[in-house]
Amino acid sequence: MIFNIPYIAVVALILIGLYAIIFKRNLIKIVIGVTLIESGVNLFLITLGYRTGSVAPIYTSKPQGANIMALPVPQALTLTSIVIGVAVLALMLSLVIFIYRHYGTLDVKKVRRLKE
Amino acid sequence: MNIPEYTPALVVAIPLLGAFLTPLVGRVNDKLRNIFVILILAINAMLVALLSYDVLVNGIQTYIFGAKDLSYPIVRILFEVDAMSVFMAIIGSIVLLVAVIYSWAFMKENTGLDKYYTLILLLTAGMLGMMLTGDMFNFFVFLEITSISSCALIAFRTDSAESIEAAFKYIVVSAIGALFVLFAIALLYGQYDALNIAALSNAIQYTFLDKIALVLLIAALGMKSGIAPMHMWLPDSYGKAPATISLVLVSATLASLYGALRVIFTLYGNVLSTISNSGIPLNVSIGWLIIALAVVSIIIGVIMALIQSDFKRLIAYGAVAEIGYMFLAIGTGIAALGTQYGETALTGGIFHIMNDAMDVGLLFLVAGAIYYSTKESSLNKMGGFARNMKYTTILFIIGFLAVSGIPPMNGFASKLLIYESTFMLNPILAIIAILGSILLLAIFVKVFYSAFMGPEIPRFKNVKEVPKSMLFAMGIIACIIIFFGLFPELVITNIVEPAKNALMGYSGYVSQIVGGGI
Amino acid sequence: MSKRNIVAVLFFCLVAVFFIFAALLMHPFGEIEESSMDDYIINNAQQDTGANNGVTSVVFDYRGFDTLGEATILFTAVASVIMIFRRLKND
Amino acid sequence: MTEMSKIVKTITAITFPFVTIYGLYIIMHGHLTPGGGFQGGAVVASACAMILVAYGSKWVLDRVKEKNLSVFESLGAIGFIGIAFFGLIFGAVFFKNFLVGSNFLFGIIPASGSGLADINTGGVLPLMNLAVGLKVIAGLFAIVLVMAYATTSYKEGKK
Repeated sequence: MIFNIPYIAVVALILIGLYAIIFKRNLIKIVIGVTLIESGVNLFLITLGYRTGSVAPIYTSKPQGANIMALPVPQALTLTSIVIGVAVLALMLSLVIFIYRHYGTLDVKKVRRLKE
Repeated sequence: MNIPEYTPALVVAIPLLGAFLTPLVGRVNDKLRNIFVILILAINAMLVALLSYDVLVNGIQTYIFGAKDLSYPIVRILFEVDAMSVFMAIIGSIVLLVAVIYSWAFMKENTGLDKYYTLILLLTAGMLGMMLTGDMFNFFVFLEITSISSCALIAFRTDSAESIEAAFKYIVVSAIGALFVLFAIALLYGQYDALNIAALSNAIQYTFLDKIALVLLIAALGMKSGIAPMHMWLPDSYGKAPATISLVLVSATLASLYGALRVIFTLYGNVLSTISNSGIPLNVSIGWLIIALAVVSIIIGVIMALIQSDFKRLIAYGAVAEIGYMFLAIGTGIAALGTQYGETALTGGIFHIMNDAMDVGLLFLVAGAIYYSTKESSLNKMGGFARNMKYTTILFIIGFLAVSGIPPMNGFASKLLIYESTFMLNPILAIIAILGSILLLAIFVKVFYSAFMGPEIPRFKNVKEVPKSMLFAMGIIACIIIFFGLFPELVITNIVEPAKNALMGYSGYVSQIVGGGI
Repeated sequence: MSKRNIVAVLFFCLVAVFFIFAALLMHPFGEIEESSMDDYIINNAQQDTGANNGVTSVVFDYRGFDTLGEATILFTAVASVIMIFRRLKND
Repeated sequence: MTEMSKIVKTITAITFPFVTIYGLYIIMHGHLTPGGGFQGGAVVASACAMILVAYGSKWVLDRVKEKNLSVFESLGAIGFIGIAFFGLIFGAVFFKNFLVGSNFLFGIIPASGSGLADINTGGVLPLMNLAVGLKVIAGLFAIVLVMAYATTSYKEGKK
């Protein structure tokens, strides 16, 4: 059925995020790049926990048929990793706000040149 | 005496509880909060001492969260404390205690001290959690706590633009590094459906995915511990942060170094000596890779330190060179895994972790003392401090002798072991190491003359000595340095040797959990 | 293409190769190779923790210490954002 | 942030209670239906951010002080680690789920099979969900509120 499309999405997200961090000059784009890598790794962690034809691990929704449940542990790890993403994002954005207040520009090249 | 078996949990839970309480205590009054924080860290240091006595006497201690006995397959998180993690925890707790005592007077006139002490306690909990945990994902969570709180502490002086920029660079690098660690954990989890270090080490069969996970882990943890090609963030963040934060950052970086050691020796322990298809065993290739990076970071650290004009950036580059020495010793230890000099290299490397934390820490505190009394941090504007800052000068002499490995100080004991063992592996490495030490000595002598001797500068005529509490904090570290320097045998036999054996003997670590240990 | 740019492109391709190989070699989507730990949780989560939601029993009971670390991370983020913005409060 | 038009403000006033109740529902039923402390807290925090956006930061900053938000957050965090320490005191192991099967507050063990666990069976889980939910609400709203400082003061002067 949908053979390995989630893994392709994971690799695409991570590479786009990495491209944004390395080659983009605007600070906000770098922050967006980190968030993209974050969501790529989260997607990878979630796709590891799926069994074909499985149901969410909630016992009330388990119909009488002997079908199997998706793995609960990757979902718990992804919950933690999402909240870590929120924390890192909040910190980075507040630093970007302060860099803009000090230097008046968001361009990485200018920020480094203004420093000297 | 019987030590309660929940000590490992308390070592991490007490600083966490303290961190959550500090904002409330801080609303009462400031002095009470400072006493509260120092009390928490003193209790923590005592707990770590109890734990280390317990581990050194009766071997590995494990503690499972949420259940009395271990259920198979391992579902719960557990702490596994062996001699190596206790060795690192000792360093962490001493350095943090000294940093808080020092920052009582050093930080008096800054605002936002409530959050400053909360973040220091959170960083302690994160760092100690990284050192004691036996679960890979738990290691990632504590790695993230350490990097977020140290990034916020770097950006403490929000009025200086450089420290904000250094904090941004630090958080971007640590966020990417932590995500690589998480990706590697996901790779291992996807294959073996286990998150416990001992269970994973037992299950790893060195497939191609495990090689990718190993490379990602070493790259990310090496980046976090400031090894050569990825050390750009280190001089900025050490240089621009307040002095106590640089000291705290040194021990936070060493926690990532411990993580790299734990990954290489325990997680990939039984696969380390497999012969890969290209005929070179895994440990030789990893060992030589680490040695190459270490030599590059020694050279970069020493050369960049020569041309620095800012005092703290110079010490930061010195710290990069010192991290190069540690990785040099560890790389030799890995490359020569079975031989006798491989073990002496590892002993020297582990001992050097302790010594470096103390020496570089003392130098940062001296730089902080100078900044405290003269508000000056660039070397060309300094001069003639020896006249009226006598104690700081003596402490600076102790510090830089120790960093460059001169006999009476502790740096010499560990660097001698490193020279001796790297010489057996390949003489050129030992020559580079010795040259690096000599250059470091030359740099710091130059700093000593430009900052402390030199003509009287009218601007600094009425410079007065730093307050007693700061001198007391620096005194503690100086005494440790001299004590380790005069009695290295005593320290090596009953702290460093067990740590090295614990690291090398990964089978004991694994069988404690998987082989029906409890 | 300045020198710095070439180095950046090389680093990008090197890391890209790692992630592509990882995605290719991982077990195909849906066919789990090893699931002993999760089966143990699925089978007796309701008995051990009395919760219907398997994920919540993992988050708060089996791996509760992770969630304590999680709450600490959120606490650190809030404390650091408030510390960074402390200077603007009295404006 | 300047405040929005009258229409947006009234709509926000109408929807705010519903969103908050929905968030609290997710927090309290964390162990029964998908959800829990973090997700429910995020829903309620988004409702508070909606108020901040609609009514403008000036109006909100006069009513809500950032100090007592961080007190709430510390209380939530202390509640969470307190429950873990209670586990140590009652169940002799840190993080023990000591309320399960104790027929005390949340302690009844559900009969096996699907659908029989109810609000009263989660053991420590509902209490932890509550503590984490309180913490996430106060924390995320504090972050959004503090960032609102940057917008108001930035207009007056550069520094």
